[in-house]
Amino acid sequence: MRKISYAQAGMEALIEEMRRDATTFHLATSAPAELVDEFGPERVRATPIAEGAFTGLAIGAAGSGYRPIVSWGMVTFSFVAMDQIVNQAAKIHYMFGGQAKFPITFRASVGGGTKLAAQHSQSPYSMFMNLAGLKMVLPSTPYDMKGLLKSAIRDNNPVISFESSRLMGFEGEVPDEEYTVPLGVADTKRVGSDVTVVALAWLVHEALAAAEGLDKEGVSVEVIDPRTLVPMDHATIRASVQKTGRLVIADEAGPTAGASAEIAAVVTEDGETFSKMKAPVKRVCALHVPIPYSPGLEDHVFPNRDKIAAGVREVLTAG
Amino acid sequence: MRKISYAQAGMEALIEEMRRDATTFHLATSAPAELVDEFGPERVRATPIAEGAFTGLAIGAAGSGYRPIVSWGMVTFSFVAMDQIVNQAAKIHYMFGGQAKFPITFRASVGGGTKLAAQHSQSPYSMFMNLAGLKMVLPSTPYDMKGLLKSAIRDNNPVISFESSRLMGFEGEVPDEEYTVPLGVADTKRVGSDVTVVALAWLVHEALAAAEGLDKEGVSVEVIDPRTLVPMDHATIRASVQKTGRLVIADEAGPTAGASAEIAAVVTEDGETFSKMKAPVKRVCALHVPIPYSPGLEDHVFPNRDKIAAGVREVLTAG
Amino acid sequence: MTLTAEKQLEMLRSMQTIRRFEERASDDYREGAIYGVVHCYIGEEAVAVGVCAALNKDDQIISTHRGHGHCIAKGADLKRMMAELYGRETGYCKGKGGSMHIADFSIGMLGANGIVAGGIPIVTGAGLAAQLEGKGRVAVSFFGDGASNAGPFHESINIAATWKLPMLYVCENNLYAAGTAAADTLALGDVAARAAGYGIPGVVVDGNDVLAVYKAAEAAVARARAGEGPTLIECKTYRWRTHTERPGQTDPRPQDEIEAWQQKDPIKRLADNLMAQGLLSEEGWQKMDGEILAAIEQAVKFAEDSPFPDLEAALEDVFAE
Amino acid sequence: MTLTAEKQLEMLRSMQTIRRFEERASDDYREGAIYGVVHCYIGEEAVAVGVCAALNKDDQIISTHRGHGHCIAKGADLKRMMAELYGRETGYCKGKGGSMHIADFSIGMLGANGIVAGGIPIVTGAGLAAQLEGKGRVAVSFFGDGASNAGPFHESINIAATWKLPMLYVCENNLYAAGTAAADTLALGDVAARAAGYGIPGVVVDGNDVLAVYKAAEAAVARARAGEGPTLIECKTYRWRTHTERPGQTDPRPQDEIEAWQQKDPIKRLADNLMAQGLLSEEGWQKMDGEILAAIEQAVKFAEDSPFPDLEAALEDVFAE
Ligand SMILES: Cc1ncc(C[n+]2csc(CCOP(=O)(O)OP(=O)(O)O)c2C)c(N)n1
Ligand SMILES: Cc1ncc(C[n+]2csc(CCOP(=O)(O)OP(=O)(O)O)c2C)c(N)n1
Ligand SMILES: [Mg+2]
Ligand SMILES: [Mg+2]
Repeated sequence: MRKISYAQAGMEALIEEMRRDATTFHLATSAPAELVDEFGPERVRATPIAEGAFTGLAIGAAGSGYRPIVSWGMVTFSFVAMDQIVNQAAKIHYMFGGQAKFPITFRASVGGGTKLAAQHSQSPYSMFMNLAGLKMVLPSTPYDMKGLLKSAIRDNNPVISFESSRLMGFEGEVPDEEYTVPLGVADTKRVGSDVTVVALAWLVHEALAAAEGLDKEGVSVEVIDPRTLVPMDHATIRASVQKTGRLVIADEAGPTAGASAEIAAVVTEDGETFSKMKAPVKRVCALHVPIPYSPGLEDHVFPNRDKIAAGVREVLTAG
Repeated sequence: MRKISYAQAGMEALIEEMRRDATTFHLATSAPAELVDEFGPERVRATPIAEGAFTGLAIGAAGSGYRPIVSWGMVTFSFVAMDQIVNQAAKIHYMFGGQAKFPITFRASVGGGTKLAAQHSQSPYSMFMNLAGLKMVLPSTPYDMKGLLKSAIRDNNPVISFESSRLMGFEGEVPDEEYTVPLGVADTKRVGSDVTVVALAWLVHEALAAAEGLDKEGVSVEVIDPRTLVPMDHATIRASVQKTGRLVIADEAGPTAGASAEIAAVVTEDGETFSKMKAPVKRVCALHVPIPYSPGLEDHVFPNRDKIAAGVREVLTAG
Repeated sequence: MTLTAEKQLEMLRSMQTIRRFEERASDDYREGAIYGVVHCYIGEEAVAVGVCAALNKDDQIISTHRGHGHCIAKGADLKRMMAELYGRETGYCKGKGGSMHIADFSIGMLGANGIVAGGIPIVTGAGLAAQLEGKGRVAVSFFGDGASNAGPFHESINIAATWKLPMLYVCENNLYAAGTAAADTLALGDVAARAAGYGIPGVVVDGNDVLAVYKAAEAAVARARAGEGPTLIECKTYRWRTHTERPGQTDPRPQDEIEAWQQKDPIKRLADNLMAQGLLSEEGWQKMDGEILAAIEQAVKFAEDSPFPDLEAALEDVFAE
Repeated sequence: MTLTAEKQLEMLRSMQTIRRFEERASDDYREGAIYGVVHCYIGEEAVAVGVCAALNKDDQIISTHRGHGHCIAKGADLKRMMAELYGRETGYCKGKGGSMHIADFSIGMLGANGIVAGGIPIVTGAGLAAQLEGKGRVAVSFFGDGASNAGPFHESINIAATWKLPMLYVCENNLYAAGTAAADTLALGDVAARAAGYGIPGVVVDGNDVLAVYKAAEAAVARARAGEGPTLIECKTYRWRTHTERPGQTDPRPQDEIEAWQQKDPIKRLADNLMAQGLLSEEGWQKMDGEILAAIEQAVKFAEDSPFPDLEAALEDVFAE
């Protein structure tokens, strides 16, 4: 199978879906050349730097029969659009009693490792998870990126695609043929029996690397990638923890009220899973600080394969 | 001791602190008459409906030696100010290496029960908790409201005071003498031995009512009110769960990645606490939907004393 | 523009319907049959009616927290409106929205909205859809003087002007945003003056003169349909009642100011005008009002007879299929 | 305004310092000693220097993502700036900020800011503080043409105009926002035209003429100190380099446009002018440039000699005591 990058996989999804459906169009503060070339400036618009307004535009156009794709760029810039996301996009279908559909795809890059400091190194997906009314995905491979993004674009609801900055150049196999990855289905990226690591985005790869190392120590690690944050595939996660009895959660975001906290709660509130747990849950996340610029500091703040391995060892000894 | 309402207690805190410190001033889309009368229109400003701008104004004034108090009104309106909160207020002290202080108090009402539907019935504190760099409180009584708000105003950092819409008219004892409630210290609102209920804001009162009822069934419930969400008093919560072995979390917000998820994680990731847990954690939260208008629907969506009692019974039988 | 007598009588009926609907809604709110909050449009009826009279059915509008007037002017069903206020299953939003969230997408009414200025970008997206579609539809944003100070106003109007979207931005300048006077929050008295910064027409209209509003809207609609872009229309008007219907609100507005504006009643003005021209008789006017009251009575009955939603409905409509 | 030769030579030195600093920063970035992102101000030096020359030390400014020029013009220490870019403990932000977040509150420089338009409300708050304090300080917001389309621009300028805050809003219209032309996102070519909507002066200035910028700023500062409120100054200028220093960026700008603007070099213009008046010799100019290069060399050395922060520092400064 051919290999393409995570970023390219996203672009392929857009191109294929924009070909497939003439009601799709693209809004962002810059118009990607590949899209303008094929679809023209009417459907691929460069907007003013007014993310709040063009997020709202997408909602209004969606309610009028279109299927907009909005690129916020970095998730950082979505915060100027937060009223439209929280108060409008998430609630509009429900508060109007379901009388119109709002099929919108929002794209936002997340994470650090780029030495861009606090404002441009954020992983705030859990802020959106607490809302009801938004679906969201967080792919870790080019394959998942393309397949999930296509599903997101076809979905009749607002879906946010969070995409890892660190993985933009990461290459992986992607079929030539048409495929989609369904929303709401986790992927077991590695089968194991001693410890479950639920890892998000870039940390899926770090968890896999940690698992390879631990394998040599005789520890068998299962790596689960939720892929979709909302709706989350609780069943797959719980089944894995029921099998291993131990859970490490690896997330580039800070722990506090993060996706990692939700995963911990989902596991520990389930009677069947709780009864099989042999050790406390371990969160391996960013330190709870804004992200610093200086390279040593930045590395220090983020989780990585070594910290995951240490977390796995900790849950193995504790209990 | 005299009794005053939760809303009055907040106003008293403002008046006392504005008397105490001439660098305080007040920004909101309407200027409260009590404050204008005493402090005049220079220090008590009615702003345009531009929460983003006046949140930013507060940051700039704070960095220039002032101590602003900002009332967003409903938390709903804070979302138009989200860039200033997330990208500026939370990070500015850290990203500038601590060279200036930013003492700002933000006030926002949260919760439902008001039949105001989805946009005006929100409890999104966990969205702010995932950020690093903001402190936040959530009082449940007039006493705590006044004491916490005074501490918030004196703190040299941005502090958000989330205040329960349902409790605005709730009366309770407040001393005549000066006092403060320190940030970061939970309050055990009721001592018990069988089950710990960590409850937030209005649900503290529902939990206390549930505890009274359960007492008659011979079940002894401990009710912990964290009062401060960041920094959260992990020690008090963990100690209680170590004692009772069972935890119910009651929150008017939805569960997903909520404060309730964080509390569940804080408890289950601590080895000592985990080893003493006899049952899965139980979250008694709002259903994960936008809040509907019609009274029956609204009641159905929110947690209450009966649902807390049911949750307590569930963790008692499970394990 | 030569407005037929029929059209003018229709506009009169629409304005009076808004007023009678809200008088009733306010009463029922105080009696506890309507919940949450009700914001009345009484006194400002000429704006919604004047603008909507210049629109086609498939043109789209968006409203504010003060939404009943725009709904009725765009042709919403009184029964389903009242049922929504009553929180019933038959309401426009199945009882999930209430007064601040009535919408009827089938008639191009994209909703009341509880966030000041929150609707402006959304309806600008409807304008974008209209442009992409190319069938000559237009979209109208109604908003208050308060909203004109918010970022989304500026961002949206700049986009619409740049892209020449078929839009009308209609500012209902009723001189107050809740308890705060526009004079204290707007650098200039005229919101319309801001149009100059975007190179689009900015028009000030007597918002209590429905025919003047109609005329301004008609010109703006023609411009929009011709692909020439948006117009900012500022209607000077006044609300007669307190900001919301919640009892015991303080109202900082001087009594004589309120009374002076009540003298400029937009409904009486059109009715008098039609009578002076012999197009309406006193009995005709009474009859029309009677019909309106009867329709509202029917709407209330419909609402009262409708069931509250099943509790399971609370979990429905979070997502579309 | 009669600018002494000293003052003009100081302005020349300041502009040339910005240019030389950024040439060096760009080189060191490409070589990997500076991380993340660097946005150069080269070509636009006259704006920061012309405006800051009209300010006192205790006046305050805020910058954008393109911040080095404003820092230097306001008098920041080159050593601590370079150390920050190098991510060192001795940097302005102890290595926590980098290029996009340099600040020096002690000289009234409230920071570079990675969010387009994010600084505008913040510095307006400094203007509010200045008004509350009543000592005649002023505050200046620098921002781009791109930022002028964002909500915070509108919200802030309306507040400042209404409250008569002692503010200057200085738009650096360099005709592009990253890869997007201002012509495609601004309804009108002149941002200054928007001032009319707020009843404040809106001035267009040749942003490559430091004396013209100074003159406009001086008048606006006088107005602000006199309590008459804000002024919007639009400086037409151009950036010579790509949006950021990241190699391999596509730049949609026509080569002849870039070259035409390079002919309007603001530094050469002032230097030539001073030479024509006999206030500067060719040797004097060479000497000044040499001193500047030496100072930058020293700043680099200072940065290189400074330690990286201790890892524990990552957990410090989240909260103030
Ligand atoms: C962003 C936001 N801030 C505050 C509010 C609270 N609020 C509701 S209506 C209102 C006044 C609106 O004034 P205006 O836009 O002039 O409309 P009017 O009520 O006069 O029709 C305010 C402040 C809100 N709904 N949204
Ligand atoms: C809210 C927001 N959206 C998008 C960006 C990404 N971005 C960084 S700089 C820039 C262009 C800014 O243009 P302008 O304001 O004209 O300043 P210039 O770079 O030309 O100096 C963009 C879009 C951002 N930083 N903030
Ligand atoms: Mg108004
Ligand atoms: Mg620019």
